[in-house]
Amino acid sequence: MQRIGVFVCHCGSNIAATVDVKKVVEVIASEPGVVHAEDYQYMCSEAGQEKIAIAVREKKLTGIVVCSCSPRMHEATFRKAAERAGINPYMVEIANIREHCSWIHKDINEATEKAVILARAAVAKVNLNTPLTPGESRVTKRALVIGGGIAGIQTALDIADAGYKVDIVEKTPSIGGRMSQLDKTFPTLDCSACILTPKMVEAAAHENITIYTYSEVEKVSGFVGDFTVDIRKKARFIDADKCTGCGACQEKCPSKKTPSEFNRGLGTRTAIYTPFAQAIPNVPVIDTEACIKFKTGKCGLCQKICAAGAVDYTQKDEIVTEKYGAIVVATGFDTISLDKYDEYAYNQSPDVITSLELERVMNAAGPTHGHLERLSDGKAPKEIVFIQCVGSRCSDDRGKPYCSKICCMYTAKHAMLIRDKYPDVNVTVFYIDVRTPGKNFDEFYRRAVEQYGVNYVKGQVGKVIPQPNGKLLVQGSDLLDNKQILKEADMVVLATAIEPNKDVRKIATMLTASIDTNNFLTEAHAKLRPVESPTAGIFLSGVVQGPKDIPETVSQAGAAAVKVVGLLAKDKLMTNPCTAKADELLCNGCSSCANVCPYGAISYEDTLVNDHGIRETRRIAIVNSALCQGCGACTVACPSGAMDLQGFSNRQILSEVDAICR
Amino acid sequence: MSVNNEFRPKIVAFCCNWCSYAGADLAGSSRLAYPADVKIIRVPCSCRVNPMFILRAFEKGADGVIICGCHPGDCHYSTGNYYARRRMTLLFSMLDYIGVEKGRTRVEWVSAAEGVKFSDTMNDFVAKIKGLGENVRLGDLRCKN
Amino acid sequence: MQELINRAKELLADGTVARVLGWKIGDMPYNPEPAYFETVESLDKFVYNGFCGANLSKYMIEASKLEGKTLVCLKPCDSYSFNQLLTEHRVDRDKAYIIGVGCKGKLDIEKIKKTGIKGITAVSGAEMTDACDTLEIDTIYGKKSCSYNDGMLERCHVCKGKEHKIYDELIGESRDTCDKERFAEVERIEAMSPEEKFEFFKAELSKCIRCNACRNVCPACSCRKCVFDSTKFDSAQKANVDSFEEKMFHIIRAFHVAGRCTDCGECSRVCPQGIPLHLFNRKFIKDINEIYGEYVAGAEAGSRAPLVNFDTEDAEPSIVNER
Amino acid sequence: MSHAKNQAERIREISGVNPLKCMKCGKCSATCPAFNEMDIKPHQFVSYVANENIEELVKSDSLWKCLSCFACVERCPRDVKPGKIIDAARQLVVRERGGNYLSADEIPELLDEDTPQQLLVSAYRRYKR
Repeated sequence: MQRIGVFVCHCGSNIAATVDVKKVVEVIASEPGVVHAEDYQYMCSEAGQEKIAIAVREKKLTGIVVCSCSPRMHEATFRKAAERAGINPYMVEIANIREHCSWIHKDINEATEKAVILARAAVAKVNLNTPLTPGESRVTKRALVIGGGIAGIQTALDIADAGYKVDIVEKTPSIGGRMSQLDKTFPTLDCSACILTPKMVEAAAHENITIYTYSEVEKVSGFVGDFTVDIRKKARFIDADKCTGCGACQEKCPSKKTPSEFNRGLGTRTAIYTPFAQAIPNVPVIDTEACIKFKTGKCGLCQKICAAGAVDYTQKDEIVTEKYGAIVVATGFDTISLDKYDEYAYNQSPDVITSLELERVMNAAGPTHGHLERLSDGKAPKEIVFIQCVGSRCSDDRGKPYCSKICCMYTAKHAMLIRDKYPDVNVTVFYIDVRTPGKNFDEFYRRAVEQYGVNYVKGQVGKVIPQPNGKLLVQGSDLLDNKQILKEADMVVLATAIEPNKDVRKIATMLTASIDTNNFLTEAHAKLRPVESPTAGIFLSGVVQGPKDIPETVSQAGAAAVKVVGLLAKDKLMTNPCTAKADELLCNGCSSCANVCPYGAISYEDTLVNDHGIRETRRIAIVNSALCQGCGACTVACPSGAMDLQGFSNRQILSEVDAICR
Repeated sequence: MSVNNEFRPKIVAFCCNWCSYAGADLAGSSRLAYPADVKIIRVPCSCRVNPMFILRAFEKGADGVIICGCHPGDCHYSTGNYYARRRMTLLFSMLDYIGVEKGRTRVEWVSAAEGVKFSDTMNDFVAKIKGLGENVRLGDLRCKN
Repeated sequence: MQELINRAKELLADGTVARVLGWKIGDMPYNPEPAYFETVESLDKFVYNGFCGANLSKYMIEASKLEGKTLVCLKPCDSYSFNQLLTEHRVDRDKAYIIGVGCKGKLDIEKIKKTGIKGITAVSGAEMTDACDTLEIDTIYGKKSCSYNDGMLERCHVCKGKEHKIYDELIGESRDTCDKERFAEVERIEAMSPEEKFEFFKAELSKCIRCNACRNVCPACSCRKCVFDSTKFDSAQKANVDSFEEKMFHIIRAFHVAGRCTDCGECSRVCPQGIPLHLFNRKFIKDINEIYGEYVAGAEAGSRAPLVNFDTEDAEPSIVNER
Repeated sequence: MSHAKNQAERIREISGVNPLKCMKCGKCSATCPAFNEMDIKPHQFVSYVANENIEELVKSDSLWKCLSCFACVERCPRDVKPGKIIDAARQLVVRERGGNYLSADEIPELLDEDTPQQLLVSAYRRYKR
């Protein structure tokens, strides 16, 4: 029989206001196995933890139940306290009488009654707890960053600077990501390329960083500290070691009509191409869909022109397998499809563009060489309308329910830049709210209004109607004047909602990282662990976790790097001891458990067993506790009950059931 | 222990640690009330729930059992809830087959962000169980007449 | 039968097999029992006729541990069970020499008795070579006769087919005996009201004496130690110490074999109380087929049972409410 | 329950609209072809219901000016549907007033198969005053 101490927390008034804690102590004291029960204001405080230590010492406790907040909050705290007091940390159970009780019930009798039952269930479970010891696993001192945008680059640089090896895997032919497509950045208006390019160069030159561009993560196995990852290096058809980046091949390539991904489809590129001039690596790739040589077998101009002999049409995809201790997901975002927003005429008129497309239009290296002009006829616009919240803050299935966060600021930036460069152009912004929390952000927005005379109208646009004269009739509302506005514009710019990169769900599945309904990866704790995934060893950097601007992304990238470095700095990791274990006398060796194990943690060995005097060799399931993550799928698949989960054993859970249904 | 003889059902909720238990925590921190009749047992994953636990609960007098897990595709262990889904489907069908009222068992996918869904689900489940009344059949399916 | 005995003798004599697993003459003309034969002479007691319903595949678990090969006689339906055991690594294919024996449907003495025939001393017309149309029965009250099909086990009326799924050689002919809808009984129960269902099963299950015959005979219930005999689930022993297992035994047993049960019908055949236990197993089979697609346990060795498998597009458990 | 509150509740019920979902973006008014004819503008319908100011809403010209084109319903990003609110308000008036101009027998021959039913029902409410 255990000697159990029960500690009931008031959590100030959070628990005590709705649960009669004294009553809980009184009732629980007579439960079987309970030798000590007390309550205290804040059990998680140092004084509270000291109370546990004293009781362990004086009452020779072997098990502890803390009735407090959610175990997701303080289980680790109390386990550490138990360990310090000299008992196994896994002899602690938490009865969640705050989130699951005091906070949701109003009636004190009802809440107290429930708190007692929850405490009883925890006591019943502790009665069956056994001391568990975490195993140890090694840490591969190398990190993988998936995504080579500003988030990935910054994370990689920070990890590399701390002295650890780090690989960046980028899907496109160059690192740089969305930031490389931007013209200027808010709120300082410095040129995006001018601040990004040095970082790209630094990453490429860093001795600790290896960059795999035009590559994708194909397979991930293993666990924190010891991931094995297959990276598919797609064939570039260029020998990167030989290529000098002279660009002659691109000049000569006769296939010139493919829409440029980098310019958001507004310009074209050749079949052999580098996405932009500052691309890193400065090694082109051949788009086999567009290449005449690949399509017809004729041409081969690029190979002929290449003085370095770098063009190799026979190159094949290559799989690189590498081991990592930690993985950072920095897969970034894209703008949503506007196919469902007919009312804005995006698909009807080339003069209705997204803000990201406007970035390319305003950029000197863009399709219009930086001249603000209508894409339909190349004329300079005189009247521009910006529409905010296109697809953001929508509760229907056309858009996204969240605020994309960056649009208010970049629209202020665009409006300001246009008014600065072309003072004769009128700029109107239709907004619902202008959201500018951030250092110097609201000042920036006010400058757009006060200094640059941008016309902000509170109200949404209902319809954009292309006119026969090439103009765009914008029908919007001005809620403050209670008027409907009809405005003829030359150009309409849509602040299109952003969404996580389409591939992220596939990556999350490979990593077993949780992902929310909007395809943002879930953080381990919304407030306290914002850059970690609940899956150990997986970290989040940038918009993959939620919408954010560049300064926020860079800070988060650094934070993720620190977490990675903290992990890589360890030589060994403690593994979760709540793993499955087969009772060799009960195991049939039927393989049901191995069939359902998502980690391949179960193997079978012919084992000599002594079953009550009968010695025979049997096929027995063996769980690799380093691989087992403790889900318990095997325990239910096992017909004989041989497989059990430590810390959540059949008998423990049944005892909880019994205690609750008593 | 009801004051005015109102039927207070006993309801056991198995919640996976990663999504639904967190969803229940969120319901708590958002103060989204649901009846105290619901008692939550934390399991690592919905796939840890053995049909024996459910039958045991009924046999010990539970009036309803609900299993909550991550949404299919979002399982922390990637595939656990898919197995749970099959197991529970077949078990529930069997319970229906032997004459246990439909509605005493339920599976609901609740993510860590769905505090509202957790609370709504529990309110609805408790109401349904109250409608069904006390569970006599499972406690009574004995070998002896 | 003589052909079978001769072949068995041959294989024993030339050392191909170390023993024969078949049936020997019982104390009554209608109850042959499973037996090992280790010598050529002992095979004189070997019998194979319409009363040899027992599924021998489960015996191969223990036989797989013995020195040398075991000749095992498997009827078509038994071969599914053998395959399933093979899938679960419970039997060793290399330790088995399988003679697939022909089957023209197996008899249920209780059904024959129910036709009003009492005091049976001998039954003829049930040999392998017989046409199996009519049974001639000697009783202490004189000669009687009974249609073969009227005396057949329930499971033979819904036979999975006369094809052996695994064998080394085949002896004897088989006959199609399937003349009923396999899931008709399950559907009949499904159509009942909850009250009727409950009363039906309560009446049936209340007959159970927990003799464990169903468990012992079931080829899928092959656990070294049953959960109901271990302390892992706090379910104690055979004696009704804990009401838990008393109530739930059959449901849990059916769940444990769900997706693995080959519907061999042995559980119902051996139940001394005549509880139609196969109705639980068949319900699971029907659900699996309808919800997850047709699956026949043991049709193919190495196939993945539906409960250790999934599809991301599987139906939600609420489908039960909609059916 | 006060009369105003009761009326607001009935509008919520008939329309199936939760006015609290509105984020006051004004897209409904931006999209409305009858905007200039209206005294109470489409985006205001929602706040009239939220504030339980139904008396004024049902007395407004807008009640009968709305064409029931449902452009606002189609484009509302928050699923608030001002068009359904005003339609519900009309129904409220119709119910309280009682009596119809058209008899049921007259309807079939007036029907055009391509006309959406919702439009018909709305039109009946609109033109029957």
